[in-house]
Amino acid sequence: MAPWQVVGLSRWPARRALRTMKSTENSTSRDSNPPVAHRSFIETNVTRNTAADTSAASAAAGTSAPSAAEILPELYRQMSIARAIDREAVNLQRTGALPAYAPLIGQEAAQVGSGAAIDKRYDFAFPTYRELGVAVAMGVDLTGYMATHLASWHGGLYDPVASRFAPIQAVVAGSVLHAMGWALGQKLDAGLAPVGRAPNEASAHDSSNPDANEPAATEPDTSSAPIGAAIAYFGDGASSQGDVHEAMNFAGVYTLPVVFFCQNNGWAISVPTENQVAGGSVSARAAGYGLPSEKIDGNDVAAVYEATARALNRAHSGGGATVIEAMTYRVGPHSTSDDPGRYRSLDEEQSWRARDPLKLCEKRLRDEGLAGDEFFTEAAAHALEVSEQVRAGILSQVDRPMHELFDFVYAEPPAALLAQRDRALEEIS
Amino acid sequence: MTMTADTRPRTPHTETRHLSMQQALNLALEHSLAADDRTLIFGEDVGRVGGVFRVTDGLQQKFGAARVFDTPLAESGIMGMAVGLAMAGWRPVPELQFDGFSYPAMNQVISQMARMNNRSRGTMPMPITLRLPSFGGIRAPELHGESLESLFAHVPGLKVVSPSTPNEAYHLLRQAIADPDPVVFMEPKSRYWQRGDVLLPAPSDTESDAATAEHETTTPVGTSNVVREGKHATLISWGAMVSTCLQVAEYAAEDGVELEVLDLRWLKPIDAAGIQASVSKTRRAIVVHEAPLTAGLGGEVSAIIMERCFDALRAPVERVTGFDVPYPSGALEDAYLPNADRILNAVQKTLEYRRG
Amino acid sequence: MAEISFELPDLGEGLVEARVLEWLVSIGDMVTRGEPLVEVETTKSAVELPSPQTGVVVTFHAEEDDLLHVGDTLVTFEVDDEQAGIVGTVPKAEAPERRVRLQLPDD
Amino acid sequence: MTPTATTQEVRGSLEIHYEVTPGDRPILLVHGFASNSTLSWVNTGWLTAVEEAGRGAITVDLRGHGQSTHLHDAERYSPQLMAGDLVVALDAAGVPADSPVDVIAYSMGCRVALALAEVAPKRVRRLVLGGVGTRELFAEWDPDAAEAFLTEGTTADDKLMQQTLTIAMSVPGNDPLALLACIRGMAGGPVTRAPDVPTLVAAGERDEVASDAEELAAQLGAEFVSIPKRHHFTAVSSRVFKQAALDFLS
Repeated sequence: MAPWQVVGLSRWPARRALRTMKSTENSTSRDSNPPVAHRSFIETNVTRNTAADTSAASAAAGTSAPSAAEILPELYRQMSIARAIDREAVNLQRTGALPAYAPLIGQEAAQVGSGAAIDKRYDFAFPTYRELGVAVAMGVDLTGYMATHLASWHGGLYDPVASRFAPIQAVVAGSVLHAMGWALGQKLDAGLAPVGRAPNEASAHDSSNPDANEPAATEPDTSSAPIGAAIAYFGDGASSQGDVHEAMNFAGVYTLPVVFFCQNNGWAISVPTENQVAGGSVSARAAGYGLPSEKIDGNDVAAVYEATARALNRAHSGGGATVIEAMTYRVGPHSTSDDPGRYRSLDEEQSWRARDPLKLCEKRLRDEGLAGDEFFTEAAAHALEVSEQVRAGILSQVDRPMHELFDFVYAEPPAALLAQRDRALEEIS
Repeated sequence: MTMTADTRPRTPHTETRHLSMQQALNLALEHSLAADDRTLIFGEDVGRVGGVFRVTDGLQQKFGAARVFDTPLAESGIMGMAVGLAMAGWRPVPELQFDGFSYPAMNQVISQMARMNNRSRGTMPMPITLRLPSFGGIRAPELHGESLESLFAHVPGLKVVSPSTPNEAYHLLRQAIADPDPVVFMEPKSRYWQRGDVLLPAPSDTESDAATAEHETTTPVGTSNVVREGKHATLISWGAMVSTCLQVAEYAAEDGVELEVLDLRWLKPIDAAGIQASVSKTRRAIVVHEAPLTAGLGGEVSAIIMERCFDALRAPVERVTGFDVPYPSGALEDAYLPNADRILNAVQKTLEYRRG
Repeated sequence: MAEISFELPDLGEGLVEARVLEWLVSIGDMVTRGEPLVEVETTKSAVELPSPQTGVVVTFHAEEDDLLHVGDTLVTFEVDDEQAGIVGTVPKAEAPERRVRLQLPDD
Repeated sequence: MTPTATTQEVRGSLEIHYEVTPGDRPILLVHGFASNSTLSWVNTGWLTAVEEAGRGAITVDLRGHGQSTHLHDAERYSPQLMAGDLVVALDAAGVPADSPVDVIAYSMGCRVALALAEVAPKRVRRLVLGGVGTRELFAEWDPDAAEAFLTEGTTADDKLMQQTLTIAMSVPGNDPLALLACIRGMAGGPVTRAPDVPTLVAAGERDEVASDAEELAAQLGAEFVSIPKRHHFTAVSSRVFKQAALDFLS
């Protein structure tokens, strides 16, 4: 019988329960074609709110990316959307429409803040399976994103190349090396060698010269377009994987345009960070690879946005990789079939509600007069509307046709596989 | 799904309990920990929370955090650590949480664990049991439904086994842990909740190795098990597919066709003699596995049948397997996995076959 | 399905007992961890206790006005413990459907 | 976990502790004698209920209570002085002077809330007064008996006072000298003037302290709701009280 540890009620710090969005009854009208819930929303709204292009690239091209304060209302709206869809997904799992779902609740600021700093013209995001907030901030087709949780297609049904958002990755730290490799690709496109003093100059290893193997900082070439940057998402659990250490070392050796974005949310299923991260800090390890790092409050969306923009700017101008450790908290369970009661106290969970990213952002918006009651009412209503569009999109999803088992295995499928497919289709029908 | 009780002669047991496979595995781990204080259990989420499938539930509370403990989230680290622990005289039982998570550990499994005894000329055996929830059928995300038996079976130095029932799960896990060599223990995760009668050795035996040693003589490593006698054709499979084949045999019986169902159990070493005995009798063979067709273990079994039963065969061996595609997401699982109709079609092909 | 029971938790400041004022959920309700569950009265004040568990409420071990000591069983939940490894679903144990018939050869 | 908006609004040597829960049209919550914001509004589930209703909240620890300064001289305690503290807290919390707030108060807090409606009528939109009647308890108490009980523990003949003071002393952080000063300072004539804002009075059916709450409602021209089966200390967390208050204020 699990002891119910609610200790010292009078000192119970849970001051502000999460603002619980009322999910209204399923809208009666069922759209025939699943709406592209979200993509258009971002384009119109981002430009509506801020004259300057949000892209960090404009920093390289002289006009600076908008400051966090300028787009703070927009960041709040996107966090509300992420939370509304997250809540809807949990409901859909409860009603059996989704087999399982890994909620992001509590990590909206770390995801929307970093996602909003990404410039989709040049950069590329490498998510895991919990980055719904980044997908929202980057305008990924959210019904297509949720397809992975609907178990209709592992990687999701959005277009990763067009979205600049790699397919959903179920393997912990699975895509961190990919982000590093993609970043090298950008560097090579910019005419720079992996290791080398100047563009295209052969990096002859002159052993007699003691600092020959000192990788000179490649001269940033800011005249032309910035070097595209990769941003790799992983958690405190994933930081134990060898891939992460190898990726950071390569990025250091090659001075690559990549941002290693760790959402330290305190838990890897049942293992707390103190039993996962020796030394207690993922960002501290960056020094070992010669990389700069920042440890930030992952629940302060403005701080996340600005730290990510700094790191992306450094990457764009040839300054190389950065490690960002966003301290946040996984308020919900690991997934809908995980029971946190088996490994952590209710007190701990509720103490983080006082650090709710939406609450913190709302407080700053109100204090600085950037938004009033009508803004928050409208934001909540809009978030609900988007989540209902995504819900309708999910519920109208039809299972993938059987031939899709075979369609994408190869770019050029061998005859034997096509024959196997034909026999299978015949036998099944 | 009807499960026939295990019919083979068993060690003298004193107790039969109706358990799920997950409970049977939990009990086997508990008895193994009690029987040998050098046995260790570790992996992701296996200690405090008892494993994501609850297979190690309660063991840390019973045996303490020095015998059952959680590890950081790093599969290569887990297996490399297991090799080091074995070199230090421990009997590690690591868990890799899902089949697809074993890929990062392949370097340690193949180039270290499987070869250490050989490299050290027998002075450093690897009594490691790698527990691996395997195969598909639970609509899980990508890389949570892989069938890797042919990869592991191809590696010299590894033994590979997969239980098909709760009773097999108990006895084979005890046997694997007691084995001095590294054993990849592939648990069919879609059958974790399937219940069956488990024949338990006398409680006193659990403390001594007697129970396991005695068990050894009746079902040595590498022996298969005829779970249903028949005469018209033999269905050969392992793990989760055995109960599918039993169901097919019941359907076949409705049409007067008596199918023998052979549970291979050990995928390395494979029971060639057992295959030969059954196929020589029925003279037709259908191999069923979830893994993709090409270079799957079905090929190996077919070669054994060709080599040993060539003259007895009245039809080519049929293989009913997964397609040569990555294991799909939940929506397409049922189209991918061998089902009753596909197996019955293959059986009918062997029945109709006439030599040219 | 498994049943998990919870005791009256330690209410702090050395309080040893409490009286149930009002249950805020009813038997059969699906409750999420952290949601308001029950109001109790201590010698000092009234307190609203959050649910420690996500699950379906199956038994109240104390009715309104009953006195309970810290450690007495208070509530039992029914929890779906057949979790399919955190990420999957438990397969239904039904026989696969069949369409193909067999025909023995005549020889 | 530090609350998001602790401030020290120094009035002489006085610090008033308040906390803000962001949300629409925040509600000012005023606790009662010997209590504090956490005990009265957090542990009772009020903050959760206010948030569920989509509103924000401002909780203030009255002087002599909770994390505010524990003054020991009686003449620095009066409903008007404490109402002044509420105004200071509202300003510090960024509530514009021209947008009145809804107020929910309990027990002694009601006298402070009524004083606020009197001292700064433009700051109050609607009033909910819980656990209060026409009786002014402190006026009925013998302050010396209270002092004797609080400082030496000599039993008092007024059983209700003794029970209240016993509970008061069981709350961690309470300072007997401050409570005594509060009793002496707040003891005064019963309030009869009706506030010119819509008001709801609520009291537990078995609340001896507020046994004539209905009569007070009549005097104030206010609505009244009785909270079944609850006495003075258990009415606070009742769902009936919360629902009635939040409906009245919506």
